[in-house]
Formats: sequence, C-alpha cells, structure tokens
Amino acid sequence: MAHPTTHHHDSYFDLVRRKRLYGGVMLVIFVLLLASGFRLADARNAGGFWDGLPKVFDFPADVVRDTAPKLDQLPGHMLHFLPSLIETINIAATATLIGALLAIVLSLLSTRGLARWPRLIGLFRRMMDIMRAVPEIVIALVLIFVLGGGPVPAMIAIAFHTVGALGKLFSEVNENADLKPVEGLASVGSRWGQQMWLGVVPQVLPNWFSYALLRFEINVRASAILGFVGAGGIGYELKNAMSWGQGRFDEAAAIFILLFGSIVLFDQLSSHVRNGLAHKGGH
Amino acid sequence: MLVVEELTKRFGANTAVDAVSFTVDQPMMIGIIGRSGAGKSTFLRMMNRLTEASSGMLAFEGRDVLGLSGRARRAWQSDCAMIFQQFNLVPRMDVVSNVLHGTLGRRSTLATLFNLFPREDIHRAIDILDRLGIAEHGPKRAEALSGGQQQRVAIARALMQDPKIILADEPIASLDPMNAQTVMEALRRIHEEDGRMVIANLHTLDTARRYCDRVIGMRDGRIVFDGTPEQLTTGVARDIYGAGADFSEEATSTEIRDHAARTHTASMAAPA
Amino acid sequence: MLVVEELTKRFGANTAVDAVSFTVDQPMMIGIIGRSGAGKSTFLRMMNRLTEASSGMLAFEGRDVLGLSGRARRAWQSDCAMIFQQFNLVPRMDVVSNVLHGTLGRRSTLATLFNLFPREDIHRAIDILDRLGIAEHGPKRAEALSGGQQQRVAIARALMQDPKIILADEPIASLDPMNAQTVMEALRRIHEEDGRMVIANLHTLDTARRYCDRVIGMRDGRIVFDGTPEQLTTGVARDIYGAGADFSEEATSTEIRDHAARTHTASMAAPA
Amino acid sequence: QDIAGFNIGILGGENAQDRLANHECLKTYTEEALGVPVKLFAPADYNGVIQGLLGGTIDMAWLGASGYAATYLADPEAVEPVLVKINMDGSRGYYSIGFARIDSGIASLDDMEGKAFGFGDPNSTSGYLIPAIEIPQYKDGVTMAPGEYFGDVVFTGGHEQTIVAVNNGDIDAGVTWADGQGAWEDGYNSGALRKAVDAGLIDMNDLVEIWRSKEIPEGPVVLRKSLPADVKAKMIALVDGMYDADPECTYNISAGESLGFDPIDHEAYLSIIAARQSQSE
Amino acid sequence: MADAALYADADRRFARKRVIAIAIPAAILAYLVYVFLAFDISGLASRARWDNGAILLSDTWSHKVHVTRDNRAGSVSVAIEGEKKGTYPEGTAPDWVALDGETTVIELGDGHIVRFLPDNALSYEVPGFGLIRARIDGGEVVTNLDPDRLPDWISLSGTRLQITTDAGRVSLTRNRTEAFNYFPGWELFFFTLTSPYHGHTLTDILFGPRIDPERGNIAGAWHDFWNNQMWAHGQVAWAIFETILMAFLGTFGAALISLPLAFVAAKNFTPLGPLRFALRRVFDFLRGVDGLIWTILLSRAFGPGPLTGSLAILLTDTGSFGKMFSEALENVDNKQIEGVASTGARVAHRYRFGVIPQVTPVLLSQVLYFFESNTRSATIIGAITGGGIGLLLTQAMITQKDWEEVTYYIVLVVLMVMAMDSLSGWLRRKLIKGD
Ligand SMILES: Nc1ncnc2c1ncn2[C@@H]1O[C@H](COP(=O)(O)OP(=O)(O)OP(=O)(O)O)[C@@H](O)[C@H]1O
Ligand SMILES: Nc1ncnc2c1ncn2[C@@H]1O[C@H](COP(=O)(O)OP(=O)(O)OP(=O)(O)O)[C@@H](O)[C@H]1O
Ligand SMILES: [Mg+2]
Ligand SMILES: [Mg+2]
Repeated sequence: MAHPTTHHHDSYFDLVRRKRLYGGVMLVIFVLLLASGFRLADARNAGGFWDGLPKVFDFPADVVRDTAPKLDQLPGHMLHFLPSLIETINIAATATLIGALLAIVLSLLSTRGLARWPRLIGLFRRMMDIMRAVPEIVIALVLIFVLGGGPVPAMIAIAFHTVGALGKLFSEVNENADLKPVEGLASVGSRWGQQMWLGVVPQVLPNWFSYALLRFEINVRASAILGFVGAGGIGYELKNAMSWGQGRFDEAAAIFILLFGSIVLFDQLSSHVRNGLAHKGGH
Repeated sequence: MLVVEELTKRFGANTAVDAVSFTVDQPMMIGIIGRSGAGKSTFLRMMNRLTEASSGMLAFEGRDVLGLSGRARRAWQSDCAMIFQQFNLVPRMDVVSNVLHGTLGRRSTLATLFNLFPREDIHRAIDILDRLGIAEHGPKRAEALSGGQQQRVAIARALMQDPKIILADEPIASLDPMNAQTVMEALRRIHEEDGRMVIANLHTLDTARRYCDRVIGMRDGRIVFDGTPEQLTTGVARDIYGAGADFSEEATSTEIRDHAARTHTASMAAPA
Repeated sequence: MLVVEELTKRFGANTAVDAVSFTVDQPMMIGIIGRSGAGKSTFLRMMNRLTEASSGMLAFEGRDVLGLSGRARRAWQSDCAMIFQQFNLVPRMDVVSNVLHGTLGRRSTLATLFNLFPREDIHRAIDILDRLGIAEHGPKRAEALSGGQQQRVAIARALMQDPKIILADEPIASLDPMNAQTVMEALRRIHEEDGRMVIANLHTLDTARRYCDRVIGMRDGRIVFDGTPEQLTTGVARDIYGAGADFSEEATSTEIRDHAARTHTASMAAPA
Repeated sequence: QDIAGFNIGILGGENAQDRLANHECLKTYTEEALGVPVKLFAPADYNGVIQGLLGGTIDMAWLGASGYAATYLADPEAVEPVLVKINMDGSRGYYSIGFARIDSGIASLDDMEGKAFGFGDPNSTSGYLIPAIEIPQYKDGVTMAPGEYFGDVVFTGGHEQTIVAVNNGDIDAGVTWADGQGAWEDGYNSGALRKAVDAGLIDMNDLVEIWRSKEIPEGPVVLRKSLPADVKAKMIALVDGMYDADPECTYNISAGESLGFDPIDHEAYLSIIAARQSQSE
Repeated sequence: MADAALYADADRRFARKRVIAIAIPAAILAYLVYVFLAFDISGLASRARWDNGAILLSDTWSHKVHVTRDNRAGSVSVAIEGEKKGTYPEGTAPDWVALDGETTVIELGDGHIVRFLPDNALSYEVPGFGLIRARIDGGEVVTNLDPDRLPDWISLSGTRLQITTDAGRVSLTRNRTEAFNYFPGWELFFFTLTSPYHGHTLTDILFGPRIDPERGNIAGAWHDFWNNQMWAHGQVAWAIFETILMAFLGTFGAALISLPLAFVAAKNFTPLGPLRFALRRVFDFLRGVDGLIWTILLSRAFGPGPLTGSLAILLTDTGSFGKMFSEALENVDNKQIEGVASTGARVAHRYRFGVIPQVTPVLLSQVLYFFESNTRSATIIGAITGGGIGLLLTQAMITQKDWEEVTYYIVLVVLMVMAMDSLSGWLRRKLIKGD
C-alpha cells in the first residue's frame, strides 16, 4: 500500500532529517555560546561564580545588621527622602508624557499609509532607531555638563529615549489600524491632522495608553538610576547612602524601601489599568 | 458640466484606467458597471483626488480638478462627496459626529481637536439623519449599527458636505438585499430632490438598470459601453463582463427573490 | 458493547447531561443531535474522560470506563479517539507530527518528548493521510491547511490511535458545505471499511439522516429521541429543537443544493 | 598556599581606558613576579573597589584615605595598607581646597552663609570626609547640615563635577583636591583643578580659593590581608622598588610625577578612620 | 425638521464632549506647568552654560594641540591634547610651530601669530585688533592692554592672562606660557606619533613599499592601530564584546531559569495558590529592584567584572520573564492541549505538544526583544561594575575632557544597539515565521 505514495514518505523523511539537523545544530551552537560565554565572563570577573555564590548574602546581611538597631529611625528617613521620591516620579511622568506626545507624532509620520510625507518615512524611522539606541545615561551626562545637575537633564534624557522606544511600539500599533476611516475622512477634504485625530487616534488610543503606562513604569526606574550620575531625585540619595556604606545603611534601606514600594505600586496600578483597557477595548 | 478626457491611471506596468473620456451635461444619476478590476474604483478615486491620475484631464463646471492643490483641492473634495463600499466611517465615534465629519473640509485642525462643531451644523446633521430615517441612532456609535444603517450614515456625511457630486463606490456590495434597496433608493431620492449628480459604481446589472439615468460599462480600464439603461441588453452585458454564452445575469443579481435560500446559506458562510 | 446508564453531569446548579441511558450492541455510526447547550459535547467529553462524570455508569466491552485511572485511563483514551469542532491540532507542527500524536497514549516514551517517533509509525501516519487524500500536505504546518484539510488531519490522528470508537464533536460545524461533505464521507468510510464505531455530534438534521445508522436526539441534557434516521420526522425534530410551528428544517441544513444562490450570497456575507 | 590569580583594582580621576592603559606595565611586572595571571579592574567609583576588597575578589588597590577607612570599618581584617606615594617635594599629603567664583564676591567661608556648598563623592577624603569635619571647625555656628549655615549642601558626584558646578554657578562653592604646590593660577601642579585648566574647561582667573584643609595623608596602596605572606612581600618589593627600576611605569601608575612609593602602616590612618567613624554616627 | 428632543440631546452630548476635549489637555498642561515650576526651568535657562556646550561640541569633532613653555626651565613642548602619549619628540614640531632657539613662532591660522619671546614674554597678533604684548615681571603679568577696556575674549588678572579667539587660545601665568591650536578631526585615531605608520595613507600602507623593515605593512599597521595608545581600539572592541556578552548571558540565562518557574506561577498549571502567590511576589521583587542595584549588591560576592553584570541582568530579567511567561502560559489555547490529551497522552507530553509549540513564538519574541534592549542596559550596568563600553563611556564623560572619545563610544554604542536590534529582528523572523 505504501507503493504509490513512496515519494510522500521520502519527502517527509527528508524534511524530518533536515529539521533535526538544523534544530540540532542550532541547539549545539546555542549551548556552546552560552557555556563558553559563561566561562569567559567567569574568567574575566574579579571573583569566580562558584566562589562568590556562598557570599551572595554578605552585602544584604551588612545592610540588615546596620539597619536593625536603628529600625525606629526608618520612618523618619522615609519622610525625609519623600520629596526626592516625588522628584523622581515627576521626572518619569513628565518624560513619559512629553516622550509619548512626540512619539505619537513621529510614529504617525513613519507609518506606511498614514505618513504625511511618505518619502520621509525612512528618515523618521532612523530617527527613532537612533533615539532608542542612545542610552539615557549618555544624554543625561552630556546635559548635566551643559545645564548643571538636577532633574531637567534626566527628564530630557528619558524623554528622548522614550520617544524612540514608544515611537516604535506606537507605529506597530498604527500599522494595524484600519485605514478605511482615514480614507473616508480624506474624501471630505480634511487635513492630515484631522484625519489622524479623528480616524486613527480613536482606534489606537487604548493600545498607545497601555504601552505608555508600561513605559512609565520603566521610566520610574530609569529616573532613579540617573540619580546615580547626579541627575537628582531618589537615586542620588540612594547612591550617596550606599556608597558611604557602613553607618548609613539605614538610610539606604529606607530609600530602598521607598523606591521599591513605589515601583511595585506603579507596576500593580498600571497592570490593573492595562487589564481594564484590554477587556474594555476587546475588539 | 463634467468633462473627462483621456483620463489614465497606471500602476507600474498595469493600466488600471485607460484613456477614459465622456461628458455629462446636466446632473444625472450615472451607474458605472464592470467586473472586478475593471478600474471603476480607481476612476472614482481619481475624481475625488484620493488617487493621483497619471495623465488626462477632468473638469467640473470649468474647474480643472486634477490641477488643484492645497486649499483648492480640499474645497473640491468638499464639493465631491464619496461613499465607500465599506462605509469608511469612524466606528468608535457616534453617528452625529461621523456626519459632522462632512464639514471638516471647512474646519480648522484646532477646532477639530477641541470638538468645536457649530450648533447649527449639529442640528443640520440631525436633520439629514432624519431625512434618511436614522435620526434616532444619532447618539450610538457607528459600529453599533447594521451595514445598511452605516451606509446611510455615510450618505448623510456626504450630504453634510453639501456636495455638487456624490460618488458612490459599490455602495451596496456589502449589504444584504433589503438594505441595498433602501440605500439605492436614498441615493436616487437625493438625486431627484436635491438635483445633485450621483455617480455610482455598481457590480450588478439590474441595479444599474433600475436606478440610473445613464450607464457606463468598463472593461480592463476602458469604456466599452455608454448609454441608457434600455440599451443595456444581455449581449452588451456579456461584452462588459467578458463572459461566455453561459453568462447568466442572475449570477450578479442582488434583487430580493429567494429569501429562504439566502438566509440559510448566509448564516453558514459566516463562521467559515 | 457500549452501555450507558444514568450518566449525569452537573456544573454547579446546571445539569448539562441528565441521566442519559442507552445501549449499543454492535459498531455503528451514531449521530447525536440537539440544539446548542443540549449537552452533546459534555456527553462525548465524559466518554473520552476529558470531563469527569458526576454520576452514572459507562461500560465498553465490559470495561467500566468511568472508574479507570492512570495507565488504564490513558489506554481507554487511546481506544476512544476524539475529533473536535475546532480540530484541536497543534497548528505550528507539521501534519505528520500531528497525526503521530495519536500514538502518544501508547508510546509516551522519552524519545517522543523530543518529537522522535518510530519509523514504522511515521510510515503508517503517511499511509493514513494518503487514505484521506492529504498525504502531499504531510510536511506542511497544520495551520497552513484549510479547515476541511485540518479536520481530515484530526481524523488521521484519530485513526492513528487505532481506536475502537471515534467520537466526533460537531466535526463539520466549522466547515463550508463542500468540506463538510468530504469529512462526513471520510467518517462514514472509516466506519464501513474498518468497522469502528463512530459517535458524532451533529447540529443539522439532514447530515444525521444521511450518514448515520442511528440518531439520538438530546434536549436540555436528556435523551428525547433514539431511533433510526427514518423515524426522524419534522415533528420529532421540532421536539428536539424546541421550535414552534414555524420551524423550517432548511434553516439547519448544510446540504449543497442551490449552487448559484449560495456562491453569490456567501461571497457577500464574507466581508461583512 | 598558592594563589590562582591576582586582581588589581584601580581608581582615580582619569578615564577608565587611560587608567587601564597606564597600569598595563604594573600588570606585566606583577605577572613576572608572581607567575600568575593578573587582571586589572577600573570600576566607576570607590565603592566598586571597596566591595571587591571586602569580598576578597580584589587583592590589591590604591585607595583614598577615606576609602581605606571605609574598608577598615566594614571589616578590619580585610586589607592592610602597605605603601604610600611620595610627592616630588618629599611630602606624603595633599589638600582639600574650597573654591568659589571670583565674581560671586565670596572670599572666605564667612561669605558662604546661606549659600550652596558642594561636596564630591561621599567616599572621597578631600571631596567630603575632611572638609565635612574641618569646615565646621572654622568658626562657631558652621555645620554641614543643609539649611543651617549653608543654604544647601549637595554631593556633585566627583571632583570634576564639583568644578563644573562651581564654574557654572550651580553651587556657590565646592571642595576639590590639589597638591598645593605651584601656583593657584595654574590650578596648582596637580589635582582636579589643574586637569580642568588643561582641558580648557575653566579659567583660573574666574575662581578664588576660599578655604584649605590641613594636609591630608595620601591614600595607601593596600593588600588583602589573607594573601600569602610571600605574595605580599613580593608585591611590596615590586612597587617599592618601581621608582628605581622603571620611572616611566611609576609615572604611569601614580598618575604624574612622584618619587615613588614608601612603606606605610595602619597607624598613619587612625585619625582618618576616627573622622570617618564620627561621620557615620 | 427633526424632533426638538434630538437636538437638545445632541447639544448636551456635544457640550460634554467639548468639556472633555478641553479638560484633558488642560490637565496635562497644568501638570507640566507644575513640573516646570518645580524643576525651575526658567532659572535653568539662565544657569545653562552654552559655552560648555560649545566646548563639548567642538571637541567632539576637533582636537587641539598644546604648545607649552615651562617658564622656569624655558623648555617648549608640543603635545596633541596635551597628553604625554601625544607629545612630539623633543625638538620636533608640526610645521605651524617654528622652534627657533629663544623664540617660538606659532601660526594659529587666519593671520593669528603668537610668539613666545625670551624673558617669559609673549606677543599675539590678533588681526583687526592689534598686537598684544605680555610678560611676567616679578611674578606679575604685565601687558600693553588697557585693563578698563578689555574685550570679553580677554581675561586678565595680576597672575594670569588668557586670550580666547576663534583661531585658538593663549594663556600666560608665572609658570607657563601656553597656546592651543584647534584642528578638525580625531588626531592619532589610526596611529600615534610613535608608530612608523603615522602620516601614511591607506594606499601607502596597502600597496606601498615596506615602511617598517621589521614587519609587513598590513600586519604592522594593524598591530599599531589595534594597540593605539590614544584610542585603544583593541580595548574598545573588547569592551563592546563584553557588553554584548553581559546582555547575552543575562537574557538567555534568565529565560532558561524563568521557563520552569513560570509554569509554577501560572494559574492553569499550578493549582497551589500560595506557592503561585509567593513566586509572583518574588518575580515582582526581582523586577522591581533595578539591575543597577543588583549590580551593587552582587559586587561584594563576585567583585567587578562582566559576570557580575550578567548576573544582575539575569536577576531583573528573571523577574520580568517570570511574569511575562506565566501570563503567556495562562493565555494558552486549551484546544491544542485537549487535542493531545484526548489521545491518552501523559502530562509531560501534553505540555510538550500542547503548550510548548504555542508559547514558543511568544516567549522567543519577548526574549529577543529583551536581548536587544539589554545591550543598552548592559552599557549602563557596565558603567557601575567595571566592564564593557559603558565604563569607558561614562568615565570619559565624567572626566569631561575626552569628548572626541565620548563621541567615538557613543557612535559605537548606537551602532551596537542598532545591530542587536536588527539581529534580534532577523532571528525573530527566522525562528518564528520560518521554521
Ligand atoms: N494602489 C494600487 N496599486 C497597484 N495596483 C492597483 C492599485 N489599486 C488598484 N490597482 C489595480 O488597478 C486595477 C483596477 O482596480 P480597481 O480597484 O479600480 O477595479 P474595480 O473595477 O474597482 O474592481 P473591484 O470591483 O474589485 O473594486 C486592478 O488591476 C487593480 O489590481
Ligand atoms: N466547563 C463547564 N462549566 C460550566 N458549564 C458548562 C461547562 N461546559 C458546558 N457547560 C454547560 O453545560 C451545558 C451543555 O453544554 P454542551 O457544551 O455540552 O452543549 P452542546 O450540546 O455541545 O452545545 P453546542 O452545540 O453549543 O456545542 C451548557 O448549558 C453549558 O453552558
Ligand atoms: Mg472597486
Ligand atoms: Mg458542543
């Protein structure tokens, strides 16, 4: 019975052989890369992985040891650092807001079918790629040099990166937008801005919003990190307390609790809102 | 009042509309028929300036339509309303807003941003909806309406533009026969009562025969028929559709004939 | 050989299957009909042990199916293949692999975890596909196939299990009439050629009449009809479907009758 | 016992790539002397090296005095100071210099009441620890708590940032380090001011010195205490003898002209340790 | 005419819409105003040092050459960027500097001529202004300038004179006389002055006669380029590699660890509520603490280096992946699992054939997306733990003088991130669409 269909059998076995070969080769390459990468990193590190593993909790233990007797001071510290936390959050919120607004414009300009100047799509895309690729810390440090320390360099740096990151996500969303309403609006003689505002924005807003919230979460962390290089906010306080070490770990712990608490808070809040959006805007 | 001369559109090597010429002297209801890919949509889109023509001339009341740009072009689009097969409404917005979009050609972007539509426009939109018999759906989202209702909203939007011409690109192709009839009757009424010119792409012969004053047949981008509905014999139709002797007119019909057969097959095709 | 006694399934307060009893003496093709929510799926799922019964008894060739567990339960599932309305294939894997999953009940070794199936199984899988006329699609991903082809893959997977019973839960509900016919014919042929028992949930009367040896009608979890296709009059159908006097059998039909009417209305319904 | 490798942590005001390049000669000599592979690490701030020393992953480093104190306070058994750099004039110290913009009209700490004052890195001896202790001794009523005597007290993050911040007017005065030799208008012979002048960042005519600390001991070269005695001895001999053996390399590793290194011990840093401990309270 | 009730209703609805349309931008604007006040943006404009920006900008594409006279010893040296590594050998100088015994003549270009005269004197001919003379007399700077009518490009005090023009900069103090001349380009980018290949063109090196008799041209030139003391290309390349390595190990390590954990944290695979809850909080914790902070915590145990950076990325990403993977698992389509289950397959097989094929594309694309964005994070993490291009970059920035190196590194980082972006995009297409 196999006779008339021999070639089906053969072609399938060919496929299986080829797949196994590719799969096997890929797997071997991946495992080799991972293993040799690990060994290389291990060798280039000051301390080895296996030697260090038992000491992982030394530092946290120091912090706890230093903090435990001064537990009563923690609320005081927290109150003291609250303004810095608010500054950090303001940096993140403003940067997300400004970044998202610019990202909206750029993403619309770089989406096929929606672009105002279709020829410039490539240009706007490259712009976003570059904005996304430059690490925030670089822009922040340059701006600190020109503008002096404080929240503004961090805000600009994060906003700059946000434009690129959100721009890419937004234009992916835009690509899935239905063009029919846009065409309908174009046929009545409306301007580009009106077509976007009425034809595209209502369709994509929920998705934009959910990505922007996700970004806000990330930006809270980023703005805390930029504090490490002198951009103000809670990160700056954390770095000072941490690098002093023994003796000020209680402050570090207080800041850490504040920072971590707010990150978790925003995380939960945003996933809550996003879930709500997903369910409401189901179709 | 409308003069089309040697209008041509090429997409790469493919000529979608091939040197189309005709003249219309007075507002009438014109049907363009032809099979899929004949260039009907492309022609209408060129008229509305949604697609740029490759060459040729199109003049309306002396206006050189293809040469317009910027504000003048938008003013032309405002005079020349378009109705689409898929309605092309903004589905998440309410019906009245969708109708008001017909005035966008005259509104600034900023006013649009803040939803500043004048009171009298809003009232006029409701009046138009009322005329089309769907005023009570005004507050609903467009997507909540049935296809026939949505198409009537699209017609309302077109009327809101107070256009000289209404272009309709297969306005009933997405509709069931019941709704198709309502929509075609609305278009006919607008033509008769307001005296606006209506050009409708239609993919069925009997609709064209029933509602139009003049029928233009296209095939492969060229006009192969131009005459009155009465001149549109089955032989001519065979030419237009490029069909053989086995061509049955009924295969393209949307008339309401066999209700039972239709409903059950339609309900089966949906989940496929 | 199959005895069902007082089989019941309750979901909270809702009784999906309510004390169902019947007996089958020899392999035959049985159709279960009933409207949505009647408990047809729940009954089949209990047979395959995908859903646990609340109470009652089900025995096949003396085996107390509901009491099996562990290896014995898996062996039963292997003997009792299931075909689903949505095919329930692994869409990203190739067709032959999907068919080979039918052997998992017997050959769930470590090697199969890495998708390494014995050579003779692979040959058999391709032969089965050949029998169903889709051998040339063997290397494709399941998701690349049309619905009808996917359902035939699902049947092939079922055959691969070399089962005593094949349960099919609305196997043609997601298919267009053309494909539906192919699939039903395949099931019928399997029943006739291999002598396997087939129990199929169907939602249309005429399919049940045409392909089945015995028809069971369910309503609200209870059996309201059990007889031959010939006994299935319109009056009985009205009982099963709980419809009024205006019930038209055609509303549930999937037969291919009026080709012209169908194609054009189907093409209209699709883009809606 | 034997060691499998030897890790050197390096700090300082130069950029990481220059630091690594400058220490390449030390790496070669160490490999020769110990016969094991040597790795150089140039973390971004003091804390990185201190953590390495405490965790036992870094064997040798040249710390600032305050950094040594921090290490000692965290774990007295972690490291021991062995050598210290000798300046061209034979001294073993440097200064913390307070400075302001000349057009601000500030001439001394007296004029700083209500003004913004900037430290560098909290782990820096001259950029924080010493001025934080000595400035309040300037006169009664001076404290380092923000808003008390000074209008604000901030950490800029490092010497370079302090200089830019003062020059920009972001803060009214700050502290940084200098060897105190040579002339103010050149930014002294070495130190952060001199580097900024050389880079064209500041014009010393715009700045004025408003305060100077007592001499601060140069930071020690430290070795991990648990290293085998012979390894320690070899390394001490190597660095100690470097000035005679290879002046070029000495120049490189001490980031400028010096007379090489001399032995030193823990006692020399007791006051700094006490100072640091008092700041931790 | 339509019903009046319809008009009234529409009017009401549009009035409400209008209020919303104005209220939302107004709220955003109000917040921005608050932030601008809180951040003192107006004050910032006055504090901003645009001249610093100008230095930075000009330094990114140009370099300067220092001509320095030690006023005590009288010796003159010429050094690129004033660095020891860029110093011209004793007695040699570029052609715009004439070392003439006692006097040194420096042509800054555009007619600007600076002379280092004997007795610690200096003259500077500024076209359109005149000849500026200055000398050190008794430790004081004495000039022919009218101290009350100094142009703003001259800074003069009793101890220091500094003249900054478009052509260059000249300064005079008791100890030193110095002139800076600016040139476009990254000097010594290919070869330092000590290399025999300095000043040769590419064609010379590739096709010309042997420049260094000891070595072949290409090998020698490559060696000198790679080990260039000024730019350290070899080290920079290694740093880039190290950064990518950190991202790679961190991302894929995290993916391998979080996959099994995600099954435990997914509602449909783990019925044990408390276990799931605990694991989810662990994920939140890992994710909530930023990689940078993990780096600091881990540097005690592992010391500085790329491994520490990788582990930090691994920890944060385990949190992110754990959450995302478990969400993906909770969204699996039950049909496929049921299809496999109905054949009597074991649990392991149900997972293998029912779950893994569906989630693989989702997970893989998430992992690759993170890999790309982690190359950027690794840049920052490296800046703290001492590894990779991030360290070089931030350090070069913080010392605030090597802006051309900063530019070099930024360009490399941007290229690296963009390359990773395309690589991950390519892999995504290859592995998910293709197969
Ligand atoms: N944007 C485009 N790019 C390239 N080719 C196009 C484009 N739009 C239309 N065409 C081609 O032009 C020809 C005419 O298309 P057109 O849509 O005008 O036909 P139609 O008569 O409206 O057909 P249908 O009944 O399918 O709407 C077709 O061959 C089509 O493929
Ligand atoms: N997992 C479940 N949990 C709760 N109720 C269920 C579940 N599965 C089925 N039911 C309920 O049991 C009843 C019978 O459902 P079943 O799916 O068996 O009907 P059916 O005859 O197959 O209908 P259909 O034609 O829609 O598939 C329905 O009321 C259904 O809502
Ligand atoms: Mg068309
Ligand atoms: Mg069912």
